[in-house]
Amino acid sequence: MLDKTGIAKRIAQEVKNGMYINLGIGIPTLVANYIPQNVHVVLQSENGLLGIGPFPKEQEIDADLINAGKQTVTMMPGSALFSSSDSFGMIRSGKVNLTILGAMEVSERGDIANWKVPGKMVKGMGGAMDLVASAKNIIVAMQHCSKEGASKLLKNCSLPITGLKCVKKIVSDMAVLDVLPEGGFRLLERAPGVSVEQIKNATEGHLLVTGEIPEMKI
Amino acid sequence: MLDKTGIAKRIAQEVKNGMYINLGIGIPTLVANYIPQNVHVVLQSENGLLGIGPFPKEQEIDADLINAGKQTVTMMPGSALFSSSDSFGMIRSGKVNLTILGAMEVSERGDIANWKVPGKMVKGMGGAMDLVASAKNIIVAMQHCSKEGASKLLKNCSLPITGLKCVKKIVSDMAVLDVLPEGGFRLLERAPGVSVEQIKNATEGHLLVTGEIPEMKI
Amino acid sequence: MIDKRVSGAEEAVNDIPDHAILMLGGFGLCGIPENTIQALLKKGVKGLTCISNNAGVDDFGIGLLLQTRQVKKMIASYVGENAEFERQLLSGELEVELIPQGTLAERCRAGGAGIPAFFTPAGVGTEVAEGKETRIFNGKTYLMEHWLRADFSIVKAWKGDYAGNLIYRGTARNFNPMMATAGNITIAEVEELVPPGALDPNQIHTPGIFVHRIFQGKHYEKRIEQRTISK
Amino acid sequence: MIDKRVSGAEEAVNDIPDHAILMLGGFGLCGIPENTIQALLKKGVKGLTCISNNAGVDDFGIGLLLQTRQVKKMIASYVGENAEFERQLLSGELEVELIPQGTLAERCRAGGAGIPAFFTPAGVGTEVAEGKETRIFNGKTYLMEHWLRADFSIVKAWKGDYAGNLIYRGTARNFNPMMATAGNITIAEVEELVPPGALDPNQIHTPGIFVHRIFQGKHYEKRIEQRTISK
Repeated sequence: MLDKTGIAKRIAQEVKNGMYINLGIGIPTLVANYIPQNVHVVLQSENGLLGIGPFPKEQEIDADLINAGKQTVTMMPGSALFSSSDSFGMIRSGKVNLTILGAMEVSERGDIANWKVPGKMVKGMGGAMDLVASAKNIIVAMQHCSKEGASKLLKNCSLPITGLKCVKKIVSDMAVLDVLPEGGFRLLERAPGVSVEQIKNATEGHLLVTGEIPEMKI
Repeated sequence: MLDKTGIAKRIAQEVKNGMYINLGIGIPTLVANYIPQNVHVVLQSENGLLGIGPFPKEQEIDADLINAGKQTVTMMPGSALFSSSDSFGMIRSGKVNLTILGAMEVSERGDIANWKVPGKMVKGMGGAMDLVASAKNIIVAMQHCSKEGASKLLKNCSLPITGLKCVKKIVSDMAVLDVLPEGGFRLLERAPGVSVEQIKNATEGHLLVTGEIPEMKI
Repeated sequence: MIDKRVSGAEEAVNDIPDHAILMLGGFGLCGIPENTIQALLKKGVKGLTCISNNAGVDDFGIGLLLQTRQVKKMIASYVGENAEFERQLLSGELEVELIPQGTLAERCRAGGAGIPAFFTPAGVGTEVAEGKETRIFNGKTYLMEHWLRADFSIVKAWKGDYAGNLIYRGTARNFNPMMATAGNITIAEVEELVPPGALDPNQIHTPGIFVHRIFQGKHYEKRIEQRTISK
Repeated sequence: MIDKRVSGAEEAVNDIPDHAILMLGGFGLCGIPENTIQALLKKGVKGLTCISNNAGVDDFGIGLLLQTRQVKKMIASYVGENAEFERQLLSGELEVELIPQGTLAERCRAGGAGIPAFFTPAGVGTEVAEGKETRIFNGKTYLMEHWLRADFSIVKAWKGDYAGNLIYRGTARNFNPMMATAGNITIAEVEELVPPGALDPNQIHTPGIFVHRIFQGKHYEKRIEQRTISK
């Protein structure tokens, strides 16, 4: 089973040279730490920044420079600042090549639920609905099962939906899976020490297993 | 009868302190020359400038600084530059208080025709349709009649329309007239030496004349 | 040049009535109109509808106006960084309308650009789509969304001039530029107020035509929500 | 940083095929991509659809591409500053679609902002409204207009960096920013190309994400159409 760092490391392998990437809060933010030096990408923050740099040193902290998670950040050379409407303009028009975000549930058709749990305080969707409705390539970082062992890769999402048919790939603590255009999860890789059988048992939605399933290389 | 300068001078009297004004090509552009010094206004150019200044001196000419008539201009202190989409944003949202433009014909309901003469080369509407559809206050500078003596203040426009029910006031070479909300031209002032009878004869649309009609003071 | 200066925050908010619809710029606590919020607090105006991406924290930003129960309704994309907000929401004292962040940004932009409605893919198939017109363009489904406008828009910029031209700094820009365009009356507070001619016309983010009142804020705390550093 | 540099105009237009849909920035002859137009001329690509506010003059700007009959269709708001244009239009060699200037600007902006359609008041009751859906909002009638997108957008900026960030100058900005966002491939030519870090991120007009190819133009004539001076 992967820990959060493991999931982030595995997702970093999906990052290709020349990509503009939006990273959600949580595990997705960690991905930035594991992108190889020779892979040139630009990180977008939907509050209005292209070119997020590392967290600042103490003396560099600037209250006017935060990411979408409200964390203080720095800018890389070649950065650009813009308004939130321009920011979501570039998201909706598909200029952001890759969106990496967390999920509470994903359905076998690629529906995602990650903004609301009925009965719990609703904090709002932020930019998640815009991102999932617009991104051409969405990778989800998530736990395969709840603490109680219930699958989060479902036939149908039980929680309120954030977006329909949008997730392309999932990296969970147990596996890497594609969401097939015709529906269904195709198992691509197993986490170290996790068996295909365990993944089958942890996946409620339709799981497609063909041939030998390799173990992830992290 | 007023000449072009006379029309421009009379329109300048309609300009009030604090206005943002868009001036069309031709006579409207001349209006800027006759706005009193103590009346503070800002001239908008729809290609992307707020704060048009006088034409440049020879040594100030800048190819990157033109007005919507493609004439070289200067900027006043406190100017701002922006894109054409931002420019028409401020026009559509009614932030430009006054639009002054020329017309070939105006109907008694305030319809305006000023962009196309069938059979003649069509050059395009430029920003005229956006301006007339959006401005809250439109003053038209025009000739009352054609060279052949036919009225241009009509029951219905004969030329293709630029916009419906938008003209609020007309300053022609013969008269100042309001376009009434319920339809009809209300005569407000006569040009020097022009009689009410002459204006009646030159106006095809419904003309409302009540009481003594004063001569313009220019 | 049309001079937009007022003496300060108190004069700027002087005519804001109870039940006014306000837009307030900022993302989290970044780029929020701190001084004007203080003036609203002091004035005690009630029953406000606040359109803002967030609702501040318990003791800063719009959170302050929640403490004093001056807010009747919040229209936002992400809220609930504070306990008082949650209490009022659960008790039914506070109405909340949640809007996807990009849709919120675009609706404000539309309000200031004279576009009464537009189509966006955000929220299709979700609760957000309930009761809304959908339409398919090029095989993809979109929702029709309407413009948002405010009685008063309250924004915060880095620099401004007497003519109301504004320049923002860093990610403190966020919702401020669109909200500045969508107010019937727009109030701008700035860190530095300069005479016309001092700002490069080419670098203006918000042209002065959108701003009706401008003043230099007395004090900026610029509180940071997530102070993350690297060693 | 993602490096967008190409060697020059010829490389930038190398893969533009016949019958491509192009957007070209500029208003009149102000802010037009002079060098890229020369490269298109040299390449001899034919059957182009050109979306641009104007069509140049007889011997400059898009007028040059009209002389060589490389343009099949013009989509513009104001044309006909040149005799060859008029001849081709009247003879039926050239198709022309005229769009109100603000609608053209907004359609390009919508293309780059992922908004497939929106409502505008411009053109209601005119020829422009023929065949278009109308709708009433708050008692006023609006037309539904669709986004415009291009196979290649060609823009001209004052300064740019290797990452594709652009800064325009004066009223040479005009249509360039929206068109830059609406191209499947966007080509930017600049007067000065600088390394990343040389431009203030706060002053960027077009973020580099929208630009795919950038180069420094060899020569700028910057012809003036109406040379008006005051004594």
